[in-house]
Amino acid sequence: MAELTYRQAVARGLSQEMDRDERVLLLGEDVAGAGGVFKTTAGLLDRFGPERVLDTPIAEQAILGAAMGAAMTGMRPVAEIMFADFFAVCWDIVVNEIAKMRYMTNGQLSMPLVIKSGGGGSLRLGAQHSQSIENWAMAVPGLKVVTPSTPRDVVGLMAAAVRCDDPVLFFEHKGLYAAKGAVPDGEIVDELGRAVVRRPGRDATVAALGLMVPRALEAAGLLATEGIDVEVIDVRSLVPLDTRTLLSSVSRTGRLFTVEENPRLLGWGAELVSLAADECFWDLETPCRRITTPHIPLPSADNLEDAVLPSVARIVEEVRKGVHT
Amino acid sequence: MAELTYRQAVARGLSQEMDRDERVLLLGEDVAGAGGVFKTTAGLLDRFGPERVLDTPIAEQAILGAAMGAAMTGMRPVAEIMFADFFAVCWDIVVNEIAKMRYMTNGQLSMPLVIKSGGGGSLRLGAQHSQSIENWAMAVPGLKVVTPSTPRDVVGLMAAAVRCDDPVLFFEHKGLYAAKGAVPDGEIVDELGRAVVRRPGRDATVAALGLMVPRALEAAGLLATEGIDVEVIDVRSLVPLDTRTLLSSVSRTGRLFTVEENPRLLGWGAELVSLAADECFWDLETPCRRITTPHIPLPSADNLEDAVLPSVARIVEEVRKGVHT
Amino acid sequence: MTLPLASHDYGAHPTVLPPSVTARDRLQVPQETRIDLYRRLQELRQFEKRAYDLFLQQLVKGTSHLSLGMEAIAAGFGAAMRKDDYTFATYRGHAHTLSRGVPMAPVLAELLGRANGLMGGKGGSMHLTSVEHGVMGSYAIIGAHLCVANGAAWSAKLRGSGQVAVCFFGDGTTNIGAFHEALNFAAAFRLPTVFVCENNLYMEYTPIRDVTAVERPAADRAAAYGLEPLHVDGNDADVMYTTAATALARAREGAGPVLVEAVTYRHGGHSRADPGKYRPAEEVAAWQAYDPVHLYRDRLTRLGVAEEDLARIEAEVGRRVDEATAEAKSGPLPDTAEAFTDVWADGGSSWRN
Amino acid sequence: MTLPLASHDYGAHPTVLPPSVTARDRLQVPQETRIDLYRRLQELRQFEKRAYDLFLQQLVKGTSHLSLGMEAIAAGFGAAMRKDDYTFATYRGHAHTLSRGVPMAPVLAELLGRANGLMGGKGGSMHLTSVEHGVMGSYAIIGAHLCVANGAAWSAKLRGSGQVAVCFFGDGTTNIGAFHEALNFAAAFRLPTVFVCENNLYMEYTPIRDVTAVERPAADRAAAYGLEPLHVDGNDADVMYTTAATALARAREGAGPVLVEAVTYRHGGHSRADPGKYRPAEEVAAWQAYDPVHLYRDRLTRLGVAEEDLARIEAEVGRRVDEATAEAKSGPLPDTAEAFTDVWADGGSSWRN
Ligand SMILES: Cc1ncc(C[n+]2csc(CCOP(=O)(O)OP(=O)(O)O)c2C)c(N)n1
Ligand SMILES: Cc1ncc(C[n+]2csc(CCOP(=O)(O)OP(=O)(O)O)c2C)c(N)n1
Ligand SMILES: [Mg+2]
Ligand SMILES: [Mg+2]
Repeated sequence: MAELTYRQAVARGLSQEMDRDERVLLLGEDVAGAGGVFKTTAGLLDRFGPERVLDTPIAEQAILGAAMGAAMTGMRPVAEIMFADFFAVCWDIVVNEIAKMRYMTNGQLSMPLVIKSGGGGSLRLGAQHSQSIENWAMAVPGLKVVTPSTPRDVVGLMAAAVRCDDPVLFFEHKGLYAAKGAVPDGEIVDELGRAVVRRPGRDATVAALGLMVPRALEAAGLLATEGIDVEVIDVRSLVPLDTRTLLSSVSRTGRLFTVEENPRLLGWGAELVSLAADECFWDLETPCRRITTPHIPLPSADNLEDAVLPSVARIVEEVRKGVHT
Repeated sequence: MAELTYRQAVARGLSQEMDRDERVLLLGEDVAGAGGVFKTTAGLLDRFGPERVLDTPIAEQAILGAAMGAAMTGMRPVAEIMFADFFAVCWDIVVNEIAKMRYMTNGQLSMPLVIKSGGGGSLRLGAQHSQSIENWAMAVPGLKVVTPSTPRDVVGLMAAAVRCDDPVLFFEHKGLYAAKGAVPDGEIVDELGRAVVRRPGRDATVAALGLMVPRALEAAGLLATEGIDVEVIDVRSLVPLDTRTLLSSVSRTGRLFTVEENPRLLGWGAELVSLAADECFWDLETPCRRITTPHIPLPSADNLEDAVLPSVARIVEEVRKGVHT
Repeated sequence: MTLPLASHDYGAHPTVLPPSVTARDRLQVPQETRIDLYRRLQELRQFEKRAYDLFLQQLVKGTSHLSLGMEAIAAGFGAAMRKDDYTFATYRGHAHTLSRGVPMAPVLAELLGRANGLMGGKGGSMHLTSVEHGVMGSYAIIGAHLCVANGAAWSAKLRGSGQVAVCFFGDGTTNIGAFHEALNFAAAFRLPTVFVCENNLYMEYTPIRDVTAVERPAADRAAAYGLEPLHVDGNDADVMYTTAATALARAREGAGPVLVEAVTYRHGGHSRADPGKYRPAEEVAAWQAYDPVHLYRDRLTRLGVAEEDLARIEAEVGRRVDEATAEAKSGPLPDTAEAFTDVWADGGSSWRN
Repeated sequence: MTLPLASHDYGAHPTVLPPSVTARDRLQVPQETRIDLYRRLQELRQFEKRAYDLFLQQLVKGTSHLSLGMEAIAAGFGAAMRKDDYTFATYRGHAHTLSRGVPMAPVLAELLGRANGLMGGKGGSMHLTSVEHGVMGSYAIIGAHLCVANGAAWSAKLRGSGQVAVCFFGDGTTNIGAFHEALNFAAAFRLPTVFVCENNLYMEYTPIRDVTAVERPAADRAAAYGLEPLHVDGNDADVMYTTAATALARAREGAGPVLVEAVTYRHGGHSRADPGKYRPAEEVAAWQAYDPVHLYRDRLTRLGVAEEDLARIEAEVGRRVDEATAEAKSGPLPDTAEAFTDVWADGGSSWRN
């Protein structure tokens, strides 16, 4: 058992998989010589050499095109898109090519690749470097989407993503890179499509992702002191979605709250709430509530950013209000 | 009153606005000399000249960048992105620049521009030329999003879009281009953010967009013969969203069905259902149901495409089943 | 190649006048390769004509983009490529697909939306793919596939397989961002990618010249990637064959990417809906007169191939096109359950448990 | 300019050795312009140093990208631009913003996230904008703003205003697709856009040379857009001023876009978090020795400007930086209600009725 930071866990996960399978490659801007601008790939160049760990030009379409072409021809590349916001400059390759190719070719082509990226706010980086865009990816058939919230999960989900024969968008949360956590020794491999109940509870289900998981847990602790017993589920994987774990929890508690960092409209919670409002309709005791960033771009000033991202206080307040509706 | 096709209505709407305001410009691939690959801009080059109607290279980032820069400096450009699927090649300019600039600059910059585009399926064009991506845009703060379903609305909403000081994504439905409808003479100007009740009803609210509106209406006619009285609402504008019209209808009927062409996860209906499941919670009599394309890319063969897009038969069946839940 | 200027509504544009092609009779191309090239030209020509007929009969669904008039490029590359090389094509990809040896029937059946189509009816005319024949997809959104071809080339390089990735695209594609990213990436990492610009002088309706800063949309950009400008006659199958052979050899031996600009012309419109009326009649006529199939037939005749041998090839190909048509037409519609397969590697489309 | 090669871990890279700058003393730049240029150099230098100090004091939030060592480019262009010309900058945009006359205090306050910040704390260091001064935004995602600058140039052309749009970007930006689209678009439509590549030899940590197919990332691409290659010494304020004046005049008179590559170097790391250790010490030292501020001070001395006049400018600027710092620091935090304004033209953020 080692205590690792979330960022170290990324390198550990990649290392585990690159050791195991020499078809696993890594490419992206500054991922090799510099070990990544977030230092999530530190040491990999030394360990696996410049053939397998490649510093690229600033050309995200070229990066993902290279990953896709390599994946189609026997490799298992991991490409980095430095900030999740930058997916927008290569969105075509992601949504129109990578996501659709297996289907359009009637299964002739396989797309075993991972796109890792740092997403999320709380670092005062403003509107173009802070977005949580898991919901963009969730809306596109053919993409799998994960966001780990702990160092252990970083390793396990990275391994699962690399071993998956489908394209996986792997969102790291920039606000968690410095967070520490225990990571068991030896190989760790998770399964995609499994949510984890981080805290069992009876009165309400709170589903959260990424940086919102620790906040939801902290809020749950505070709510417990008021006698509200909240179940906190770390969604982890949006596609595939663990509806079994999520919806059975909602049916049991009769209440659903999502805690989402994305802007309000069509955040991932809208899918979950829609599912619950359909499939758990008869079990719901109060309206489902989404706790999100309002539908605005993120401001850069610290107090403004803090005011708009879902905070522990806001989660507490919304759940309290919702439960007592 | 004239009988116009939907495609003619696009040119009529543009013409109306370009006549009125010489700051309105049009640019895109083949929009000038050829009058548009869908013939939605026929005649505009002759009428307004090559300075205001510009054939561009195949360079969607350059097109939208030019539109944005012109909008920031006093013009009111309308840019065409030929197929909605191609938004992916210039998504960065749309979501990271155009959508966020006013906010990031604290209101210093205005973005009075329209991006028109042909979306939607039913033409057997396969996975890369048939997508309905209104939901992609709805998820991004700072963008307004409209899709007209009739020739008259094409004119009225285009005028509203051009006169709006915010960026508007104007989605035309390719499957409706040949559809005819009556268009009143004289200036037509709609208001953004107004849904229209196309058919009043008491038993259920069916919200639809674009090509799904005529299908929903046809389904409503069939359901009426079974004694199910359905209210069909043409959503028209996703942002701003006419929650007043939509949610009051749901509260009245106690039932909501969305008819969406987009793939299932996080279609625009997920937002509407989430809103209803929250704000109309106590009025709902049966679960809200989304009638969507399944979460798959679109196949090209005619019978396959017909099998996956929401059809009149499927709408009838789902509403019937839902109402009797 | 002389490129005198003709003018029409949209501005001034080059028209190729038949150069003294007889000089090219002396190009070093073995006679059997020449026969093979002629067979390919005939296949591509007759296939595309049939596709057009089926469109007129309203049997071809969706859209289709024909290569009529542009066959020499696909023929030349198809003949020169190694069996395991990769082809990356566009929506205008029938010719490139067939020229890698993909049988005609499944291609036609795909255009008809039948279960016996190359992709079971899920892809359509714009996405022809046959991995078994090295056809790694046809791509319908401009630009992306140049980047994707690099990935296959990178993988080939890492595996030391000696494969080359050949990527075909149009003149209009040279102005999109992905072109630039792909060319620089390939050159920076010396990837075995051969980029082939089929310059048919037009995008959909707009002449490339009206919107491009340079005269030769690909060749004049080569230097920006440290590459040699290669500007060749795309209507001459021998030129295309020798160009392809040289380019492939260079890429294969590790000298990095090659960028070829092959000048050609499409006889018809951009896609099924387009009659191509925006082009001046003299321009169309000049290029019709410089038809790659006729040009090559004349050369073979000059080189002593008997008229009856040529006629036999033509008739044989005609028979095969007829057979393929019959086979395609006899295919059933796809089972609608097929719409739900192959989203994921597990064969299905489920996004939840 | 001589560019001998030095080598380090990442490969071989050019190091500028001080050329015989004294020859440039004879450039035709009026004395008062030279004084103005020196004042600008001092402002940019002293401002960035202060920004760095405030970062060390943990008062600057988020990130920031300094132009220390690169001041001559912003100074030269700032001095040459017409008051109503447009500036399009990147996240490394402090210098370009100040050089258009934007006061220091609101810029510093923006870095501190205060209500008196240039954008009220909603943009931050990477998005400095002052429309009033022609600063049409600082853009933090590589590439887009080259396309946006074209739009402003197009609008100026249509309005017949004679304005020029000047767009600054780094060497690393020359490899992204938007660069290509923007350059071709500007050239095809002869837009009055001046593209200025500030080639500081590095992207974030990776040397541009390792990933670029040509030696001069911008100049060697000029021909691909029918443009002249302009490769100049970005550390010499006189060179930058005359280059800017010529480029602006050419664009203004309708001759189309201009692409300038100005070679320079950043003294520090890429952004606040980066100590810049990946660069060989000799390289950093060589460029420190070729500092644009010192170089220019020496020239002015040679040209007879009195030491005390120079010292007075330096002291004056120092005072203004101190005052701006005090003003910025004294600003209140933004009211959190401000987070909900200016999403839409109506001033609000409501997406429903
Ligand atoms: C990104 C993108 N923009 C626009 C289109 C629409 N489109 C399809 S083909 C075409 C013209 C392409 O011209 P060119 O590259 O010369 O190829 P050609 O069709 O002449 O073979 C256009 C604009 C597209 N498919 N993708
Ligand atoms: C599309 C995109 N990719 C990557 C980045 C991350 N990034 C920010 S600055 C930078 C380096 C840019 O290098 P250059 O263009 O030379 O400018 P410099 O910082 O040296 O001034 C990178 C890669 C980005 N902002 N946008
Ligand atoms: Mg073409
Ligand atoms: Mg740089």
